[in-house]
Amino acid sequence: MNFRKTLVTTTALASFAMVGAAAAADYTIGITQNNVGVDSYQTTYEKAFIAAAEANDKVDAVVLDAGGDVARQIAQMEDLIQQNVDAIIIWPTNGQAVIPAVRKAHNAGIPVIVTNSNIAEEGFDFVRSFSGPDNVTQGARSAEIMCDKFKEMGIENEAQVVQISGQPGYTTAIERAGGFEDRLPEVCPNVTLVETQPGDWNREKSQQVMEAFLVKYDDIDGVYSGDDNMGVGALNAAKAADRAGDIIFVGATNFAVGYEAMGRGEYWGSIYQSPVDDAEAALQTAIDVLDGKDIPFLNYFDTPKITQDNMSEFDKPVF
Amino acid sequence: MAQSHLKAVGEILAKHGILVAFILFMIAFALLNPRFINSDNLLGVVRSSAILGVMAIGVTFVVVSGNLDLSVGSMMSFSTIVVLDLHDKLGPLLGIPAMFAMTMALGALIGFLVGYLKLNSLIVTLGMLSAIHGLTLTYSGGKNMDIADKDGTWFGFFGQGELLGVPVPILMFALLAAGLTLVLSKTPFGRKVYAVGGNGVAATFSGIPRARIVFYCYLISSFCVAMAGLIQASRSLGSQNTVGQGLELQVLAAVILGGASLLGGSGTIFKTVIGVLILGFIQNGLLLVGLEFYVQYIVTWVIIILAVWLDIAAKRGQLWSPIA
Amino acid sequence: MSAQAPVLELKDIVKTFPGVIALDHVSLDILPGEVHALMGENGAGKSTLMKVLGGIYQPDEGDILVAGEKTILRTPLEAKGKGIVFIHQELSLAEELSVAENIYMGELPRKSLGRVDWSKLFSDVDEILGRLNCNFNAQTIVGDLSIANQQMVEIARALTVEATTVIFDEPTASLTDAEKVVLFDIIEDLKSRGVGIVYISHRMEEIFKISDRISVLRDGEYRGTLKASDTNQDELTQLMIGRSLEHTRPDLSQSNGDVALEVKGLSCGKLFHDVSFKVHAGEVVGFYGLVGAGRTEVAETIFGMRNKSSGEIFLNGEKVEINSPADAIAHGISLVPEDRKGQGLVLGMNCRDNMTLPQIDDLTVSGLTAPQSEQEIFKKYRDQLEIKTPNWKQTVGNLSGGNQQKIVIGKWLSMHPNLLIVDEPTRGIDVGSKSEIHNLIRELAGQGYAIIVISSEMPEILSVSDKIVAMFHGEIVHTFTSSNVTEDKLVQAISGIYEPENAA
Amino acid sequence: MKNTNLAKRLQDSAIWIFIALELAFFGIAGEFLSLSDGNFLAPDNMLLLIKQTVPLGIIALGMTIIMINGNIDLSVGPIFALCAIVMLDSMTWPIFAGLGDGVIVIAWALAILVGVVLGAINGFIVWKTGVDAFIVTLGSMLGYRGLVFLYNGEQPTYHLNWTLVDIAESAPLGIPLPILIFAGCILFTWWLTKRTVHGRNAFAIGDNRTAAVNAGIRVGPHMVWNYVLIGLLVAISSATFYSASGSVNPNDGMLYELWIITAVVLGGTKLTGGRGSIIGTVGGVIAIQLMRKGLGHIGADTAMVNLVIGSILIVVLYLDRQLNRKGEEELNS
Repeated sequence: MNFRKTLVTTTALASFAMVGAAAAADYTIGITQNNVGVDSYQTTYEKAFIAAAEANDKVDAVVLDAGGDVARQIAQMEDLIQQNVDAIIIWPTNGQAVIPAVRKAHNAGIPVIVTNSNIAEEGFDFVRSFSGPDNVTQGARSAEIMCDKFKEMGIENEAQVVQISGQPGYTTAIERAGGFEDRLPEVCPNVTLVETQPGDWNREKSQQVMEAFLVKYDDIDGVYSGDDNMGVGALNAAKAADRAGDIIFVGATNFAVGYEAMGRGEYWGSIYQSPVDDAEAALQTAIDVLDGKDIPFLNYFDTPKITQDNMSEFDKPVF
Repeated sequence: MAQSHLKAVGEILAKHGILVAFILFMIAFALLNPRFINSDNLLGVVRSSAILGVMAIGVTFVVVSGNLDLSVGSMMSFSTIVVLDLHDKLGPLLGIPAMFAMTMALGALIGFLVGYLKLNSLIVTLGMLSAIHGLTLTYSGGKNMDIADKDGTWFGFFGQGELLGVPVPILMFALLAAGLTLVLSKTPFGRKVYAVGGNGVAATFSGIPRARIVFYCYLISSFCVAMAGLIQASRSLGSQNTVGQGLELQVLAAVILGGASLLGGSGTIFKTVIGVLILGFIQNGLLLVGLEFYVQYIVTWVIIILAVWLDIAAKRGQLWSPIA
Repeated sequence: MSAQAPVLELKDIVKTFPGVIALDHVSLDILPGEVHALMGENGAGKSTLMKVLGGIYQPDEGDILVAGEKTILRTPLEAKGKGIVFIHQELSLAEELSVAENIYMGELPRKSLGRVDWSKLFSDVDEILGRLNCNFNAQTIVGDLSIANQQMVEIARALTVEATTVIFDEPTASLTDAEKVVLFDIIEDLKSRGVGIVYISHRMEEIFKISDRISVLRDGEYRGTLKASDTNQDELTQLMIGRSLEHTRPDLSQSNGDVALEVKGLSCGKLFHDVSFKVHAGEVVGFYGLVGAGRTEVAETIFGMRNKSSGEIFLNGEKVEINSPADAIAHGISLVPEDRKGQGLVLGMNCRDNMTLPQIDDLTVSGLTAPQSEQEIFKKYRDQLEIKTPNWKQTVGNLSGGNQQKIVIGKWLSMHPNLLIVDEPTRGIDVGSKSEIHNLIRELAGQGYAIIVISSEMPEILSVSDKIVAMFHGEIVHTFTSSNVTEDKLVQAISGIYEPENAA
Repeated sequence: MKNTNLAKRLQDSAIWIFIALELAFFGIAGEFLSLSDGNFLAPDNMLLLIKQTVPLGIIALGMTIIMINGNIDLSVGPIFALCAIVMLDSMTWPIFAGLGDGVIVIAWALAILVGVVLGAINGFIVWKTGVDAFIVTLGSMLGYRGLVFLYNGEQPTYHLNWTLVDIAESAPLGIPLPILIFAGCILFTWWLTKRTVHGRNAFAIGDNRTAAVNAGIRVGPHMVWNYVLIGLLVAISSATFYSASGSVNPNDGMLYELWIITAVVLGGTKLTGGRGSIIGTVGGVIAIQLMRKGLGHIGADTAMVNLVIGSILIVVLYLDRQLNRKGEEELNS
């Protein structure tokens, strides 16, 4: 055994700088993210989270990525529980499938904070807090943006709208679609939502779904997509069929590509949501929970509307 | 008498069965939804199957030479991400050839492993499927790859442009198909690919450098994948790391549907193109008829099994297999 | 051997393949406790007859009587059920499984729940192996056994069933002398227990050592049965060869060409060693020997399919290095392989493409293939070799064996090689057109080609070759010239018992 | 003959040597690179490792027998998803309303029924049409995925029954239930391949099909039983996993077939049939999961994991080829 000891001491100094751990970090916080490789929002979220953790010398962060696979996320939860971290932050790949794993952490006395996309109701009593955007409000706000634009154009009585939703089973997708579908009839009763198809947060798939819509429906007045990444995919399809001019595109989670499209006047509006706020809010919530502070169960951070009119007030998203 | 009769019918069916099936499908869908046969729709379908088609042409070479290639899916993601990245770093004129070189280097590696080291092509390309996916993620750091200034570049020409009224992807698809048909059926190299796939030992006995032929087939396949990556990247001027995921099995389905045998030695590019179009039009037809996209999976299952079964039945002269 | 009722009887068996009458009213009877040898040239119908007996082929006419009762044998399994066991020359064993599982394949003793009764299986098999005094046991993995031992496993399989007839097809081809002794003891043991044995072989001295009666087949016809005790090698050879030799030998033009090929001290691992010979332009050198003598391996090494371990090859006096068939072809060597289907043809391709495959690179017009010039080559050799095929588009797989053979010959002749090697030129060719091929070979020699012919049919070698190289177990025993060769010297040479008195 | 025995023994134990190397590497590397204080080689971390190999492991056992038989099955992914969907959804069917928690047993039974039926369909098509198993199961992979989507569109199938979750997470005798089920499947398939006539015939057919046919083994039904067996094992794996998670997405099980074939080949089973071992496959599955977990432990991201596993597969393939290279008799074709 002494072989390992000598090995440990000689290289401990070398590794010291790399891990950047302070003398004795009070908390080790583990995070299992949804799918870092899927889009820039998530990649920027991870960078912001790591930066925030390193900046705060009270915290050691174990950063894992489930790569979109439920089985792997459950395995990562078990690993974090087994390594008895002080708190676990989870960005669920599937709001329902992770509930038993969250319960296991709860039973092991490890507080669980959900970030970005909430888990289903049944899991609420195993979770200390949800930190992220209020997706239902976001959906409603997008409906309002679209309806105001239709009124401005005077077509709010015969407009037809299609929706490209996020990954099925993903809470954010369900909440945003729900928010949009509930709010739209309230503000623009005569606008009809003709069809909804999932784009799985994937730009290429959204482009194909939009192409199918364009073939199926001769006049489309508005497209609501779960996020700008999918929205731009739909925009590309419309531009290829050169019908982009007479379609109002409204999305959510304003990406850089969305912001530029708005700058070019092709994309009408979106919801401004910064992954950096998302990451920092999640870390701060975890620290507050460990410090014993009481924080609201639903800890939303604000996500304002952004349209071509007021885009100058916001600086271009960094993802 | 019955058996030779079945064999005759089988022969015709095996030779042109795919064409017959293709025409029947088109008629059926046209009747169900007239919008199906309007020129925009037809053109749209061919344009969207161009990417799969270009890759299928490359894989046809590999299958005719008696091997398999499961790595084309992740290799296509790799080429798409790389060309977008290099477009901003080196500019399109340098970026595109650099991407072709990098993608064909991967093809050369596989060609070396399967051709010269004679390793099993299914397992090698299965390993490369995962390794290249890892390579792509490392290269892009997990981020989407988007061209910074989308309006200021002519790069969109390949995916979105039109020439003489025909969308560029279709032209590239047609040009590549014509060119490689010439190579496969009208050049000594093509004849050798059929020989190596049909009977490797006899080919070597006839002085054909079997390892080199297999190596070139994988090189051609990677060239086609690079072409597909170019079209895909240019189509949306941005892409995710997983854009090519799952394409390898769709490509294989199209090649098999076209009539190429997995044992090697048979199959043509024309038939593969028909296989690709069948897949494309079924998906489109079902959509227009109002069925969900996944019904296409079930239809594809049925016609793959039927197409290959009839082909084998014709060759052996009996419908049911002789296995006791 | 008293006139007991025969264990097995064949009456007027006829079997035809497209264009070939393989068996022409052959009758044969096997008595219990008798070793009945069956002799005949290659292509005389021996293996076809045995495949009929073994249930692999169905006879077109004639009956098979097992213990006097007419039976139909549809599959090898049915034949085995009737007590007829066939030990093939090529072994059909599962190399990954144990000896026991191979012997009882398909009939493993069972316990409840479909479990294998291993104890019973191993004890039964060990008992049989004991009787054959094998040096391995029931649990050895077949893949680890030598060829000879694997053959013992096949023989052991025969003893698992109450066999009334056991057919051996060239069993001693790859056995050492010691292993042969063990085999003959087993045959004696089977004989003593009243089993009828059919023994197919080329080797005269084995035949005379163990067989009671000898039947001879020639060109698919039954030539008669002799008692081993009152006949001798010459009478048997005469019966086998039939037609007198003189008139079959064409006038051999004296070869005066220079040395096209010279091989010095060539060897390749265990396959053959220290092989040296010369081939002059316009001369046919015949290689004669038994299976496993190394003749094909020598040809494959010259052609670059195998890497030589030592020795040199000279073409037209100039030393050459040949590491691949492509090198050999570049040096103008052509090899018509013994295994047409496996090594000679791409069955899925059409006739023309197969024929022009080796020279496809030269038949191009601006990079593309030139169909017309290919067509010409195909037509030329189709007519010259009289290949019966509707048109060039016909896939080779659909042709008869003889025509396939001719396509391969045409393929290599069209290369205009300066050294042509033909391995078993007339195997699978119908008797009628055999002499056609022989004349063609002689004609080519006349035109100055240097030719090597490998054959295991004595009349063919004698009628075609200017020089005959006899090989046994990887070595050249002796080289005869057409003037000083006789049958029995040749037979002795290939059986390794030839003492060159003072012959040239 | 001696070197072939050595080569064979080396081959059989190759995968376990590889696992030992992995353990050593991650054990030591883990000390420095990993942020968590837990020791990688701690017993309960290893137990967790085994538990995480269960889903792919159980299916790999069935795939081993299929490949020994000379066939292959690409459709295990969608079957895995379909069994789970039927299991979870059947618990909400009104006709079982009265049973309360008793419905769990029925749900498992239905899941197994689905697996067996889908396996049998594959088997019959391969048998009766004579089409190559690769193409048949490539087709059924697409077809069964279509059935998964047909069942519930793109929406996940979701039913959280806490008793079911408690059963799935229970650990009788201190060992998690999934590991016990996995052990049971290993025992059964090992017993099948080593002790039963059916198992030994699988080797015979895979190694020399003509010899097997001549010996009177009925190859057709034998194949169908093997496909039924893999269907059963996929159903067991699916029921075990989804009982603990309660929700299944239509895209679940994606690429499972590729990882499972990789594990079986790493374990020493030949693709062309005739040779393979259940124990080797268990080694193959553990080796891959250990690689994933180890790389995760030392902070490597998904990119590195994919890169490493893909390359290791090719290296092992090359070594395997060197090990059983025949003598110089081989023609250099």
